[in-house]
Amino acid sequence: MKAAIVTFPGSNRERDMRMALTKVNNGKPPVDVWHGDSELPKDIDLIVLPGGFSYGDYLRCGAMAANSPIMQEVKKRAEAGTRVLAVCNGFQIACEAGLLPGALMTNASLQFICREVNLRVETTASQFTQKYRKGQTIRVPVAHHDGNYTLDADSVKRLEDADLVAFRYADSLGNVAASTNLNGSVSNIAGIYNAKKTVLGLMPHPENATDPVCGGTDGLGLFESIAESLS
Amino acid sequence: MGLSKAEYDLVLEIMGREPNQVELGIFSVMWSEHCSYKSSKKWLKTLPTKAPWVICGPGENAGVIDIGDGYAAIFKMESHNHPSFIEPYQGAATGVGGILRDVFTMGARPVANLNALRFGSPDHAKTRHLVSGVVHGIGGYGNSVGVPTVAGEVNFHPSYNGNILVNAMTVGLAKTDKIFYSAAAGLGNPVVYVGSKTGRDGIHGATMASAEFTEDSEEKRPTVQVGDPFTEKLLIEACLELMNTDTIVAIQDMGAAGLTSSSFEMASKGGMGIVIDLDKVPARETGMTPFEFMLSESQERMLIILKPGSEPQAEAIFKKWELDFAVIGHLTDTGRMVLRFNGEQVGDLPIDPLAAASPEYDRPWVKTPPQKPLGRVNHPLPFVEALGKLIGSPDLSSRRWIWEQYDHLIRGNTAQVPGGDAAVVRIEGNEKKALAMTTDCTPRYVFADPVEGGKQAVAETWRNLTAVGARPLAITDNMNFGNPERPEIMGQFVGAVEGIREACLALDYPVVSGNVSLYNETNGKGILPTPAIGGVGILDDVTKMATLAFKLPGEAILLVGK
Amino acid sequence: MKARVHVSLKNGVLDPQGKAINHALHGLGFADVADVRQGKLIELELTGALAAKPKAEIEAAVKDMAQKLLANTVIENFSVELVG
Amino acid sequence: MKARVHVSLKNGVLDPQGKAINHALHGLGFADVADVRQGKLIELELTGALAAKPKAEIEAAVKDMAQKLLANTVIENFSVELVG
Ligand SMILES: Nc1ncnc2c1ncn2[C@@H]1O[C@H](COP(=O)(O)OP(=O)(O)O)[C@@H](O)[C@H]1O
Repeated sequence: MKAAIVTFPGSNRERDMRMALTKVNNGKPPVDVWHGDSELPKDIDLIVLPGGFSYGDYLRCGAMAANSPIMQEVKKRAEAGTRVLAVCNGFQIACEAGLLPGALMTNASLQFICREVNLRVETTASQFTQKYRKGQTIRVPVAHHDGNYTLDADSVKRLEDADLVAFRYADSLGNVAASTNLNGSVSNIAGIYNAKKTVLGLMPHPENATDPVCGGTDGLGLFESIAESLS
Repeated sequence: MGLSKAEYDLVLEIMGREPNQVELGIFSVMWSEHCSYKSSKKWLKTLPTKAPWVICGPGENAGVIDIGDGYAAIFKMESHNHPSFIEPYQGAATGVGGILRDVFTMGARPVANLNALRFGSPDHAKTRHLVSGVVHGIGGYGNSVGVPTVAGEVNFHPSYNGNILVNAMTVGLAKTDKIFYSAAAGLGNPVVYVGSKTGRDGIHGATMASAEFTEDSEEKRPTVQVGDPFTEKLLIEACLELMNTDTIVAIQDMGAAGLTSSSFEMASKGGMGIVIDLDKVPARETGMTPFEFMLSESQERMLIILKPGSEPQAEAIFKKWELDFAVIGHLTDTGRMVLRFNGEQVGDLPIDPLAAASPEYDRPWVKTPPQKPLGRVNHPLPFVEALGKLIGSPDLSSRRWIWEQYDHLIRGNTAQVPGGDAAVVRIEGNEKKALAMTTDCTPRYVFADPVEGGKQAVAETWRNLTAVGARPLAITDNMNFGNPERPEIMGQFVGAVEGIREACLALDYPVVSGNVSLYNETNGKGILPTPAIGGVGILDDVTKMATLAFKLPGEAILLVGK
Repeated sequence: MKARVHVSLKNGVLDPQGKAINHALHGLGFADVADVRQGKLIELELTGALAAKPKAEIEAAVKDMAQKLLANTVIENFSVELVG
Repeated sequence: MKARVHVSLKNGVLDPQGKAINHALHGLGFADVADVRQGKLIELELTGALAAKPKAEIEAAVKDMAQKLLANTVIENFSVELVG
């Protein structure tokens, strides 16, 4: 696997991501790409848009980063089928850039939320999640202020019909209910795929659940799935 | 401008003439309680600050201790009480920003934030707004810069109704051979300004922090500074990148009293003089005066002395991070600060009398009289009911709703999250080891008996660190007291310092940094004396860390101690 | 009856958002933007007894709301406008 | 030359901030507030060649800025107004 992590001004979980990717890639770290670059290395097969507060989350989360030079190149690569993993602020950037449908608004509580949540794996028919079981619940932390996924009802239906919902906020038994809706997201959605399932965007931080001492290992499955499918 | 008659006479003597407005402004902030520690210095000197593992004690931007294997922990706690009362969100946010700069200016990557908060009575009209604003502000800044907020404490008491306490602490990690200090050196070396532009924010913040509150303090509103965590994040990355090159002679953040205190302190420590061209200072607004440039407390700015010829290399780094960079002056050997503006000299002051040799007071104090013993307390309630009431009380109830608003996991090294006795943060690069950290103080104990209360605060941090399995190493303190010109308040301060001293000596647990916030009063009523202590310790094997949850049914519960 | 409250930062108060937007617009090639300030526009739908009152009284009530909640008068100014 | 861009949430998009403000206003005793929507008002100071152009062209340029950056047209509407 040859992964690249894009750093925007204000990105701050790029190194958490680097630790996780290095772990599943035989100790080989991903390459770092700068927001001002207009090209990515040729042989990259995974692009990661990491978490953080790009441009301070000013105006709208992800809006300014979505317009940076590197995003033109990321869009081109994504169209050509290169895998993109967009986490938290990365998810916001991907939506703003049109790589994924919908928008991420302020949490219904209007507060930043940092806690471990249960996610139900909605599909394993993807090269991001094939190492999980369908319907499995995993414990992964969230840390965001604007994770309230918003999309019109027809489009949500289309996502569901095409098996493009990746994760939902659930309880520990995998029940998805209003009471397990962390942030007001439509249909409890925590993560989605693009139509070709080559782009995954999600609010939670699987990269912070890859270590038995800090946060547990439930997020490893995602990185192992990616590494396996790209090796 | 906050100088007493005697102090003004001293100004005249030092200057040998009437100072102009800029010079007088500089005297006034440099000799403010906040910058000069004039009431507290005498007593702070009595604290134990040495141990074989102390690399740098009080006097620098933060304290530095050796944690083995070539690593150092750098930490400090600082207050932002008055600004947080006036504008809780921005006050708390800029408090976090300020303490972060104190730590990364020494070469450390900040790895954890903590806080110690005191609010008025929960049913006081302002409390809810203040709590919510302060918590949002701490989270808003810390979450954005990407430093986990891992521990803290919160108390409520009516004495804080008109004067809340917001103390923020940062812990950073550095290599022991890559620590940066603030003493200026090298005749002719360039003095460089980096970070955000200067606006008219917070002019006279430092003097405000040293004045008692009155009802009309709300009039002082426009001096509020607004924090920009986005710029701070860029500044952290740019400074750490610069520190990887061999270009820095000295570096210091611009905190309270901005350009004035940073330039005077750097020059004084290095025994140098400085010439500053104020026209070169990046300005956010038009028409700013020398007085405003020198006294502005705009946030997210640093002052650096570079090695000669390294300006282009340094500038390239700050440009890459989209920050301002300007050579604003150079070092001289005159021991004087010369300020120029529009081709004219607008100020000329000796450095030492304003910095190292500023006034020092031995304020009168009286010993706090012993309290009457409480006597026997009858239990007014059945045990279970009493327990429920205690657990539900504002001072003891769960703080989860607060710490869930802080990103306590970012960087992936938080081995023990808030909710336990101390937070545990793994040391990156040496992942078997971890730092443990906590903040503690019980102000009502200090009020009842300053000496015992001071001891207790230190001992509580010690216990919390040992409870997670760490070896306690050193503390930072934040001394929050009322008006030191009143002997009974000064007596509380003296007593608390004495208690801290005794506990630190007994535990071989030195003080490596700290901060004093006096004049915490509203209309003549002081707060409970609150010497907040931040303790740091080390775990050699993080997998042996202890947590407070009961693990298995049937296991014995032991009570130890007396 | 609708009311609009425009909340903006006081002159001289740092506007990090505006600064970042300005920067981003330049990056997009809009070089002739000299300055950007971001404020809020809060639209209130009023009903009941209040909506039936004379304009001056409605305005006073909305100003009261702005003072107490909608604006942070430490760093923000506000203005009130009644529509329809 | 100044331009103002008013960005507001589209009808039908839930506005958590507006809802919270409404709730808080009721808590403060302003019972006759039926609904609250919070939008942004972005004020741009224009100079140079752009400011010297005919109004229609300036307006078009500002609309372009809004489309590309200032508003997210998936969830937001915007309107542009030139002042002075
Ligand atoms: N303001 C705060 N920010 C972060 N964590 C906090 C805060 N207040 C309390 N906590 C955390 O909540 C837990 C309980 O706090 P406290 O009751 O003060 O602990 P103790 O008295 O056991 O030292 C601790 O883990 C503490 O770090």
